[in-house]
Formats: sequence, structure tokens, C-alpha cells
Amino acid sequence: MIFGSGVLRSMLITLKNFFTSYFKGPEEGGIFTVEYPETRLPEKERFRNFPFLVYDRNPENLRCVACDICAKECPPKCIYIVREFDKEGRPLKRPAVFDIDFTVCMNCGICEEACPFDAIYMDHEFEIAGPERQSRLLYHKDDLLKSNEYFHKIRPTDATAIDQQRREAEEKKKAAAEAAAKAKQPD
Amino acid sequence: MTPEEIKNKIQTALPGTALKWVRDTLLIENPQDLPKVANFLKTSEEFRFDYLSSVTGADYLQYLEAVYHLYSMEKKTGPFVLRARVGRDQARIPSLVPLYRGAEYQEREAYDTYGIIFENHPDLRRIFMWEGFEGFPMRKDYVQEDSEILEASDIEWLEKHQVQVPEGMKKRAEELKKQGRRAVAERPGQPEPQ
Amino acid sequence: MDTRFPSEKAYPFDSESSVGMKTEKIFSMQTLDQIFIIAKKIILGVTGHFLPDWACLLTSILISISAIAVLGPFTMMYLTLLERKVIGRMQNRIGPNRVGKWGLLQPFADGIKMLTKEDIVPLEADKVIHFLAPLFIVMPALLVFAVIPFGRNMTAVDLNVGLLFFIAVSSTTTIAIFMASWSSRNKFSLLGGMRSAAQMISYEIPMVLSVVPVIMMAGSLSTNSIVEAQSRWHGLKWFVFTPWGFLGFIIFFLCAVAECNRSPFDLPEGESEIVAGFHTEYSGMKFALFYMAEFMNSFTLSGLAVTLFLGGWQGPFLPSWIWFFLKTYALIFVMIWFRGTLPRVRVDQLMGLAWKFLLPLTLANLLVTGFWYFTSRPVRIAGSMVLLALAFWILTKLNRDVVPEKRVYHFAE
Amino acid sequence: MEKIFSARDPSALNTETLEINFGPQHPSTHGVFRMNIVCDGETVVSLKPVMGYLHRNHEQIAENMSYAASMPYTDRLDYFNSMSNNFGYSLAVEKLANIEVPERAQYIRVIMAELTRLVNHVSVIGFLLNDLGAFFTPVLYAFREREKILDIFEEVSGARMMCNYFRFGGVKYEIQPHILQRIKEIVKKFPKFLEEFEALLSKNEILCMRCQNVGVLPKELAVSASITGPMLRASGVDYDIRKVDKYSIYGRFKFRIPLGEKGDVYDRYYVRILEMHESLKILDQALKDIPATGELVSKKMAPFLKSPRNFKPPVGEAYGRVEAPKGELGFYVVSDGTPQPWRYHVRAPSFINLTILEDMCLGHKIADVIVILGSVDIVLGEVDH
Repeated sequence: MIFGSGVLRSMLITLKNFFTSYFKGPEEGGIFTVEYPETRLPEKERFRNFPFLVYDRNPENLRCVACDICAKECPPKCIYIVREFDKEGRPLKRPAVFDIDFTVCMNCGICEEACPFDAIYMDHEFEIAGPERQSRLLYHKDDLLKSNEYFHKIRPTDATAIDQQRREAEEKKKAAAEAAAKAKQPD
Repeated sequence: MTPEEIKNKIQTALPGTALKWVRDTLLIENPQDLPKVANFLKTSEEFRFDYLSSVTGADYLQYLEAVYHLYSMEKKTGPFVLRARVGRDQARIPSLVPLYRGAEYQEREAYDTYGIIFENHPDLRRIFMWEGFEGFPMRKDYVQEDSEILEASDIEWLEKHQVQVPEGMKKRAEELKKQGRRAVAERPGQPEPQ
Repeated sequence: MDTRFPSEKAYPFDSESSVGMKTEKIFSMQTLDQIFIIAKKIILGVTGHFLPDWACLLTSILISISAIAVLGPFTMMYLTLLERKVIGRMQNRIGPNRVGKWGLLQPFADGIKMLTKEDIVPLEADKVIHFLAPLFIVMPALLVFAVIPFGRNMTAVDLNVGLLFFIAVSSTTTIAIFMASWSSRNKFSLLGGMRSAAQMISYEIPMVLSVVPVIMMAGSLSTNSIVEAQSRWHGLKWFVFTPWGFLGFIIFFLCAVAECNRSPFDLPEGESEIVAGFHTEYSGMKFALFYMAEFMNSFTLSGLAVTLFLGGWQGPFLPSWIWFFLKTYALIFVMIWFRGTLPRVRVDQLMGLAWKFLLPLTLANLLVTGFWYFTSRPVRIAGSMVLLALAFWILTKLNRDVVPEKRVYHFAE
Repeated sequence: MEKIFSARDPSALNTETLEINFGPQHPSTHGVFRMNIVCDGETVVSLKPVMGYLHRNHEQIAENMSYAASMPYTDRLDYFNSMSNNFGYSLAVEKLANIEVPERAQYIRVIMAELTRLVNHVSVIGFLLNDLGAFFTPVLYAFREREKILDIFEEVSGARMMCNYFRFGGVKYEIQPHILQRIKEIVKKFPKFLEEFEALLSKNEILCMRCQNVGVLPKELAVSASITGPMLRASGVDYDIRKVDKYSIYGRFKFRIPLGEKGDVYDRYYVRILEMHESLKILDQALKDIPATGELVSKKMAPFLKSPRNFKPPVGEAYGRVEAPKGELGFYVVSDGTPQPWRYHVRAPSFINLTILEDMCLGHKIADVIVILGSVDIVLGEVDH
């Protein structure tokens, strides 16, 4: 081995890459840069960024019942929920305040897992940068609300499966209620 | 070799050491015996526990504990766990650095977080916290300044930036301000010791 | 009074005034070859009508100076772009592509950014020297442009000791770098300065010695005469095609890379070790001046290597200045290629390479050149190749510590 | 003159040592890590590492929340290999609560852990070359390959780096056949890339000059200083937890453990390359044997996925360790029967591997310190946990 041959060989590798970068695609070892704003990587279905709240049909009809489980489970404690009360002071099954501090949230997806009402899911939206931290990244209830159709759009597989489950559960409930009603009627 | 046999072997080799069986691990009742036992385990041909995997402290309210996980790289056996208990006020355990170099930073970490003083350690300083930090953060009685309870100045700032602050928080902050206290975390009810 | 420079007197096509050249000749090869000279002469012809002779001479000098003053920074600006593009391609990236088409306006954007940045001077710094160092480093880099023959008759000043001038002036860079490092009051800067002093002084010696064979064969220190000496075979009888020339070229080029602090010898600024070396404490335009000096140095040193070993502006078919720039940019490409590939050497290995390897090799090369000079063709080619191979082999055997060890790796089941 | 030379003994040159603070803001300390270096000229006389700039008391955070909720926090320990960290933590808790992991989940775990090892080793070599002064070329070649694997992670777990994919008793998501197919393709193409990578680096004289016989770590010191991972094996000690403990299903695969000769930087570099080849072997076998269907989480743990607070392991303690790419990653968990661990301790490999940094660096040049630190392979998220 001549002294210096190793250096020459490694220089050949870079030269080869210099030329292949003009001809080959990213799969064969060409340029793998994605020129971001113009071209984007395909969105992965399971990609999770920040959470959002799902509603059915209209925003009044949101699934969240303000049970506070996600707020308790959230590892960095970024969710803050206040339950809504009606005029007589009875608690309603919906949140009055639902804030998520996106500066604290770490996109772990525990809230999604823990939610027993399928109300909170992880969003694909990631371009949320803004000029001001506190006002821009503290998301309130209105900012978080998104329709079930949107959920279907970003995560079709999960959404259909969950819809199926919900429908089944509802039918079961209805059947149980009917059965209960039937059981009540005879007397 | 079962742990029970190892215990018997140690007791025959080193008479006078008080050993006790706690949760499948060997408690050395007098912490001063620790280097003796470790040295025996490391050098004896039978065991050859030459690799100290982990050193850590633990706080059990009445006492502090140092836990040592020993393995043998030569014989590929282990783990064999040693533990030593010391009182909260005179937490002094002889250092294992002369035997296992790998204990150096781990003992410093245990000192930093639990305040266990390792005697004869070559360089026992805080490792993660800064010099002059008071208290030992991993002890169960350590009270941390709480960032979740807002102080009056925080609320002022938040409201200036159009953030809704719930009434309860405001009330609490005012109370704190009246008492001239800072916000400290409330600890949950203390669980029962082992 | 004759306002022409001595070099221009030797111009073979000068019998007729180029200003009054016939139209059919204007687009010939020779015109293209001499286009810059003709342009200069037109300006001088116009100004000559209403200016006294001394002013004409001054104008002539000023034209050359302003040409260099434009060329230097312009080269530097586009070298940065070239470097970023080429290295980007080597790393399978695109490189700058946002400012202008293919990023062609990137250098201007960078320049504007540099100019608008805050100029920070450390509190404890020696302010005068800290201010002077960037100037002192750019000056020699610009000065040496004077003796580079960019094309036929295109040498700003044809000194008869041009080569000596080049080497003497370019070595003053060390002082500027040391000024920068010492005045910053920063330990990283100081280390960078120390490294730089050691490195520059050590590499100067093999560099000068590798040039000596060329001087021996060309019999002159003037850069123009050296180029003329390589003019046979239709301008292809370059010195690099001889054994001693080849070795001299390699050594000269390696030393040139070390002289202008470029990878793999970029220890004075080695960013992974000493942050940014001697220019750690510089910001804004002062920092840009250091970069400018580095890139201009790499341009002039490549130009000198071309002049000495690659036949300068000699070459068939194309105009002379195109040949010069082609060759120079080819060498700069190699420098960039080095930077894209190689890791940095350590300071002791760097010194070892200079003193224990390159210096003896240049001395052997000197001997071989003498042998070549006094023997006839079949003997001299074979003989000098054998001698050089022998020298190389002995030196690699003597420098065992740098030769890679063979390692055997075992596997445990 | 007298001050500089003492007249009697010309060798007794009066020199002063120079004290340099490397970091916390330094381009190649791999994060916010500081070294107080005293050097004589450029030779290191003493070196004291200072850490804790990224300290967040990970252990206390974990002690104040449910077992499952600290899983995403383990991602942040060694943010290059979140899958291995998940693996270690779930192993410890599974030992504590005596949970069986279903077959298919075991295979998925092994596949993910080995892909992580590829990601880590390939980028560590790239960073090492950056520390050596190469201008990002090896790093970017490494990242070209890493990108493909991270895409897989994203598709499987939903995140590229902070995967949070493992659950006690299994894994979180199903892995579809087309993803397995893509992993197979990556595994098939990877040796070609490694070949190119080696041609670029292994025989390069400058790399050999810089790495060979630098930062030598003798066998005895390595064992006594609890060094683990590729660094230990580069010193020639045959100890790989995948072989010793045979945790998960590693006992089923055929692979070898590469051992270094001298324990210098070059050996550490080359052992990593060889380990990647072995990882590819494991991946090959795992991808062939993985059952097509099967449950992902054991039946015992399935109800706790929705309600992590109800998961209360029995009173006891467990020490789970895995062979993470950086070394032995151990989790020591003590349960008191409540939903929160009473004691949670991380044995961070890159933290303990730093113990002998000074011993390796003494007598070398400043430039070597950076290279040796690079070859130790630290991630400050783990060092400062």
C-alpha cells in the first residue's frame, strides 16, 4: 500500500457523489434534500404534533365531557380544564375552559390514549409559529376545536375505526336502554 | 449459586459482618463493612463481581439507603445487590471508588441528590446542581419552588397579555402576597415507608 | 514617452497600433486573446489626448490596480458560492439556491449581512492592533496579484524577482494572523495564532524549496519568463509532465493548501477544536476581511502553482487568460474537494509532515532536477523516476508512526 | 532572560500552564458540556468535566407521575435512541409487575431497537469525523441513511425522534406489512452504504493518524470504571448484555460480538461499524421470523392503556437493563404499591462512560480531547438527566 492511497480513495468517493448528485434520485444516493415550502414529504397518518378537540356535526356538540383525565395524565401538565355549570350551579358535561399550552406540550400523545370519550386527538398541523409566545401558543377551546371530518381527513384509518366503535357502543347503550325500558314497562 | 449461599460464604469469610436479607438483596447493617464485603466479592475467585453497574441512593423517610448493583463481567453472572442504610442526619458511607472506579460519578450523583456523604471519595462535589445549592433535591422532604402556583406578579403579567387567569388562582396569589410567602409546592400525603 | 510596461514591449503583434486595428482582425483569436490589453490601450489612447505623460503613466497604473481591486473581492465572493455549491453537491445537498437563480446573488446577500452586522470589539482587546489585523491580512493578499500572469501580456508588474516578491509578501500574513490572535485576548485565538505561526513558518520552507527546481530549469525568477519556458509543444510542455515537476507540483500544492489555512491543514481556525481560531473575536466586516484574504490567497496560490508547473496561460486553441482561469479554478476545485473529504491533521502531525517528510523530499527533488539537467533523455526519465520513488519509499519507511496500522478484529460468539 | 531560562539547567524552561474552558458553548462538546482543561502548550495536563447544564431532575419528575406517563420522558434521555430508552424502562417495569410480552410485540421491539442502533452508530461516526475536522461530509452521508430509518419510525410510532412507542407489556401501534417490507429494503441496501462509508473513512491515512493510539483505554480500567457498550468492547472485553442477559428474545438470534484490540479511538470507531453489520444480521433474522399476526399488548396490561393511573405494580423493586447503543442503560424502579414509583433511577451509560475521560486525555493534544470525547459518544440529555 502506497502512503496516501487511502486519502485518494476517499476523495474518489466524494467525487463520485459529486457527479451522482446531478443524475440520481434520493433513493440511489443522490440529493435527498426536500425543498420544504415548495415540496413536502408525504404526511404520515400517525404523525402526531399538538392535540385538538373533536366535535361531531357542529362545534356545540363536542365530545369532551370535562372529565379532567387528560389533564391529570398529561406528563408535562399542559392541559387546563374548567367544567361548565348551568344557571342553577349544576355541573354540565362540557368544558367552559379548555386551554393547552403548546409551549409546554411535548407531543407525547398520552392525552389521546387516556381519553375515555375519544375527544382529544393529535393533529398534523405543525406550522404554528408566530411572533408572540404567550398569546400565540396558548390555545383556547375555540382554537382547538376541529370537526370529525377533519379527523377523518388526516387519519382515515383511526377515525373510521373509532366511529365504528362509537356507533357500536351507542347501539349497545340504546339496546340496553330499550331493554331497561321493556323491563320497566310490565309493572 | 443462590443468593443465600453467597450470603453464607460472605459470613464465613468475613466473620463479624451483620448481614440481612431484604427483598432478595443483601443489606449490610453496618455501612462501615461495605468496602470489606465489596472487596471480598470482587477478589474472591468464586464470585468475581468486578463490575459495579449502578450506585444509587434512595430515601425511605426514616433512613437513607445506598443501593449497589454488582455484576461479574468475567463470569457473566449477576446481579447481586448490596444495600446500606444510614440515618438521615449522619449519612456517611465509605466510598467504593478505590475498588470500583466507576463509582466515582455515581457516588457524586448520590451525594448531590440525596446528601449521602461517601467517605474517602477523591472528589466529592455536587455534579448536577451548582455549587452553593441548598438542600438535596431527591429527598422526599425537599420542598420545591412551584411554578404552577402563580404569584401576584405572574398574574399581572399574564393579564397584561390577555390571558384569562381563573379566580381561584388570583385569590391564592393574593393570600400568598399577604403572608409574604413564596409559592411552594404542596406535597401529596406521604406514602407509607417500606 | 513610451507609456507601455516592459512586458507589453515583447508583445509580438504590437507592430501595428491595436487602436487602429483593421476591422477584419478585430474578431480574430489574437484580439480575443488580448482583449483586456486592447481595452486598456483604448482608454489610454483617449486619455492621452488631453493628459500629460505622467498622468498617462499614472492612469495606466491605476487601471491595473483597479482591475485587481475588482477582481480580488469578486473572486472571493464567488469562490464562497462555488465552495458551498461544490461541497453541497459532494454531500448530496443542493447548496445555496434561494437568492437569485442558482443562488447566484448569495454572495451579495452575505456581503450586505456582513456589512450590517454589529462590530464587536472585546473589552480587554488591544484595540489598535485588533483593528489593524484585518487590514494587514488583506494587503499582502491583494499585493501578490501584481505578479500573477493572468494571460499573455497580462501581468500588472513584470518584476524580474516576481517569484521572490510573491513568496516574501505572502509570508507576511503570519504577522497579521498573530496580531489578530494576540490582540483578541482570547485563549482560543491565542492557540490559533500559535498554531498559525508554527505552521506558516514550517510550510514556507518546503514550498520555497519545491519552487527551486523550476527556477533552475527556467533560469529566471520572473513569473513571465517561467511561463515562457513552458511554451513548447503548442504550449503543452508544462513542467508538471516531468518527474521532478510532478513531485514539485504536489509538494507545492500541499504547502499552498497549508499556507492559506485550508482543510486538511486548517488548524489555525479549526472550528471543532478552537472555535474559530484567530478570528474568534471578530464579527461583521472585519470577519469578512479574514475570509476574503483566505479566499484570495487560495486563488493567488493556485494561480502561482499554475504559473510554475501547469504552463501558466499556455495552451492551445483558447485565449490565454481563459486557459489561466480554467487551470486556476481546477486547482481551486481540488482545494474545495479536499475540504469536502478530509479530516484535519493534528498539530504535531502537521509539523512532522513538513519537517520529516516534505522537506527531505524537496531536497531529493532538487538533486533529481540537477540529474535531469545534466543527462540526456532516456536516462533522465527512468533515472529520476527511480530516484524519486526510492526517496519516497525511504521516507515512508522512516516515518513509520504516520503509516496506518493493520488491525485485526476478533468476534466473540 | 533569567526569568525565562534558569542559567544552570537549560531544560528547566519557565513556562506557564494555560487554563481553558471548553464549553458550555463550544461547537464540538455535543451539547452544553464543559471541560476545564489545563494545558501546557497544547498538551493536556488536567481535565475536569463539568456537567449539569441540562439537568432537569428526570428522576424526581418520574417519581411524581404514573408509571406510564414517564415513558415519553425516557425518550428525552438519549434523544437519539428513544426506542432503546423505552425498551429499558418497559423492561424494568415488566420485571417489577411480572408482565409477559406477546410474541409479535417482542419481535417488533427487537426490530426497533436494532434500527435505533443503526441510527445511533452511523450518526456517531459522522459526528466523530466532524470532531476530527471533516467538513460535514460523513455526517451528511450518515444522515442520508438515518433519514430513511427515521421515516420508518415516524410511520410506525408517529414521531421521528421522540417515539414513545413501547408500552408495558407490548408496543403501542400495529406495524403494517408494507412497513416491514420497507424495513427489509433498508436492511438490504444498508451494507452497500456501509461499504461506501468504510471506503470513505477506514483506510484514510489522516483518520488513521488521528485515531490510532489516541485515547487508549486499557481493559482493566475499562472494567473497573464500569464502562459499557461499544467502548468496553473496543477495549477487548467480551460483554454484551444482549448475550449475557438474553433479555426479550435476543437469545434466539445468531450474532457475534466484535472486539477491539487496543481500545483506542480507531477501535471504538471500527467496533461500531462491525456492530452495525451484526445488527443487520439480527434484523434479517427478526424480519424473517416475525409472526404475521398476534396481539400487541399482553392481556394483563391491555386495560391499563386507557387508564394508566390504575396500574399499580406490587410492592418490590426491579432493575432492568438493556444494551442501548451507548452502553448499558439500566432503570431501577422501586414500587410501593401506589400508581407512582417510590424510587426511579436511571443508570445512564454516557454519564458513567465519562468517568475516565481525564485518564484517556492526559498527555494528548487539545485536538485529541475533542476526538476522544466524540468517541465516547455522549448525549447530554442523558448525561445530565
